[in-house]
Amino acid sequence: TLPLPRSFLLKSLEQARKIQARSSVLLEQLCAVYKLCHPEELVLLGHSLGIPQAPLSHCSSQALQLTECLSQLHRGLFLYQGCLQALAGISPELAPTVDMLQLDVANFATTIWQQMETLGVVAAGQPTQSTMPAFTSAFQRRAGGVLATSRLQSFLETAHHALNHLT
Amino acid sequence: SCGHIRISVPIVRLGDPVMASCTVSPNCSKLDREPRILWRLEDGPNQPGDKQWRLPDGTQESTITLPHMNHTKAFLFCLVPWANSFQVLDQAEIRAGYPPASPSNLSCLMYLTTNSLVCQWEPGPETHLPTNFTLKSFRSRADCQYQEDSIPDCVPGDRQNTCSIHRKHLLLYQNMVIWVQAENVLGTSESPKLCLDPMDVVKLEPPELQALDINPDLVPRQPGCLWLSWKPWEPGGFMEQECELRYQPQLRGANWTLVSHLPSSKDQFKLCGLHQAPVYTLQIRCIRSPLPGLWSSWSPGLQLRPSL
Amino acid sequence: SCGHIRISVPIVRLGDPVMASCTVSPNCSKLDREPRILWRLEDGPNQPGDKQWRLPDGTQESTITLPHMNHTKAFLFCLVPWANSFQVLDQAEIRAGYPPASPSNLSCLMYLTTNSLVCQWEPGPETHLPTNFTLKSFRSRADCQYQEDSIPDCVPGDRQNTCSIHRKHLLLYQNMVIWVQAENVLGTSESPKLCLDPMDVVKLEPPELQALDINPDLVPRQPGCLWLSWKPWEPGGFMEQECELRYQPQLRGANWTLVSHLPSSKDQFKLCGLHQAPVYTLQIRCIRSPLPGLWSSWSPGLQLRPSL
Repeated sequence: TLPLPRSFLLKSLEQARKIQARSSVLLEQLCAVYKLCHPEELVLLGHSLGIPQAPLSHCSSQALQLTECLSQLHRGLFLYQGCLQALAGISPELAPTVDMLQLDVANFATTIWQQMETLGVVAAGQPTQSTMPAFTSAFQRRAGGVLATSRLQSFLETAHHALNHLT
Repeated sequence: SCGHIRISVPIVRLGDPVMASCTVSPNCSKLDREPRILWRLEDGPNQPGDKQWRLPDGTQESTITLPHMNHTKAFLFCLVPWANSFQVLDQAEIRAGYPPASPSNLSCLMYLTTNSLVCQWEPGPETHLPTNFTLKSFRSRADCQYQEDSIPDCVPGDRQNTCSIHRKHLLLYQNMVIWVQAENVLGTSESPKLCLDPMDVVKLEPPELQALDINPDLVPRQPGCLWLSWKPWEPGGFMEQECELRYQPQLRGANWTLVSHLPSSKDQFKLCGLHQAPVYTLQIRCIRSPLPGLWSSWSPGLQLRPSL
Repeated sequence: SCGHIRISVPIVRLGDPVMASCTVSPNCSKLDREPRILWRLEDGPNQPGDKQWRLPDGTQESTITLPHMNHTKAFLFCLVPWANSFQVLDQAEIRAGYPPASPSNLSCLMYLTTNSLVCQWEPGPETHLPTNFTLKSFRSRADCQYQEDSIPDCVPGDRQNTCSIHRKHLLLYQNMVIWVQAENVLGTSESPKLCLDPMDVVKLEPPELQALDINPDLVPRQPGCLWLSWKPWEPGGFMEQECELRYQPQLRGANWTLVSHLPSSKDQFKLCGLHQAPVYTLQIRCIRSPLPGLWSSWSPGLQLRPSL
């Protein structure tokens, strides 16, 4: 397996925890302000809105393939950053948390991308933004926010696990 | 999207009923053909609507009436059973409150230091709804019957019941009409109108009262007397004023003695007839006169011992 | 107008010479045909110029050289005698000072609560001239050799030697280059460049140190012991940290004892070996570790009495 610098792994672990902490804050705010406290009640809506569930299959400890894991990690972060961007204008109270979360996710994606460049495992240029979910009502934006953020949480849980495994 | 809530009136008077309908489109892929539509208010129980029926195009519609809206703000959810859980299809916010009462106790003061007319008022009981207060005014003539030039609305800061009208909008020495308008979704109200000339409501500060050291060689010492001097508060110096002085021995139960109709500026003022009290407290205040005005507050107490 | 001053350079280095000329037009009606042009610096004496001559069109011109400009700011007047007084025809402002020295001691801290990178510096000696400081930076890679994306200049408030870079301009976990530029009319200077990752200069706050009440039934009492607990400062909780505890008996001349390499979170920590001092003062501080970081300040002192 390719040698991954310890500082990269430690920074990535910290970034994952940083994003998870802020995601929890956002979920708490969405629950408190809009009474949307159960992501599992929004799965159907998620289908129709096209909220992604980014795969991390190559990062499972049983079948870890480092290069594919890093690119899945990067692509997933890129996807969720897009979702968070679509939440812009969700509400003045939540906007700061969403903005900071989006910046943290974007910065983590850059950390991964730059490490992939350093390892020379980058095929083409940075992935372009895939189609972002289009919210047509305030409710969809809030519900989409709850679903995307809770999926980002579990995505990071898996990522944290894999990165921990590598340290 | 699969489901959509429509509310008769999203903002109602507290206690009034609310009617809502939720429609679930037939081409909502993953759902049963005729899903049972359920409702939930905030974190309450999932409950069926009053009626549910099928529209010609296959759309399912359910209606519900909340007899008394007692929350000032609540979310209404439309759900359907799915797998072994419930899925939220849409959410609508309902708000309830009151139309604004008439703002009261409107009063204004003209501040010579900031050159602005500051008005304040009491907003009246809580409406539970976003309510905008606006200080409205226009220039008028003597009896305030006719509107001359208009003055831009003064919009107070968030949740503030005071507003400051900039000097450039004021025509000093002329009357203007001022009132407060309160407005929210359920209604509008206005305070009684004030008719005033900003210069008649100047916030006047008292003069600075000073003790005079009298040179015993020049002026023979007189027991029981005090020598004072004062000058008007500088920014209000251009206004003719009349002042009154009050003094009181620092003895329990002592009363104030008042000296009225004093000038606003006095280089030397002799106050006699004071008995041998330990110390006297003296204060002065002024009012614009003979033109109308408001009394200044009393100056800070000056503690002096009469000459022995 | 009758007279006009032209200055070679209106802003010079302190102590440098200043050359000026004043021309008086012939058709300046009330004046003698060839008025004697005089000069005055600030409220100095009226003095003749170095030379005065007549131009072909009849204009009179006088020139003067001030050998050493020692005022940081001064007005130069051009006058002519008139009736039995002097008349000022024109006035020019001259300023003098120094080019800015290189700003020094540039340091930055990342505040997790405001999500901003705040840098401060020492401006260097007074220049006596309007001097603009600008915090410049760009994103870079590991060794800060190449500029990647640029970052907008950060302009500090008036007379402030600190500037705050907003989170949206920061790429956390990557290095950036930061420096300060100082500029006035007489020159420009730059501070040495810093190469840092904002997350390596986080302003970390210490944990909250708490005494634990131990249930004597559960845990046998041990004389000379204390039970403590602490949790990391919440905003920095995501950062792996290492902490150190110091304690000192409240006795004159007592020294601190240090316990290093402690975790950032501890539910129960037993500290023993404390002799029967009246009271102990305990403090804790943490640092991001193993990743680079700055020590937090020591937590406020916790006063505790060891169990007897």
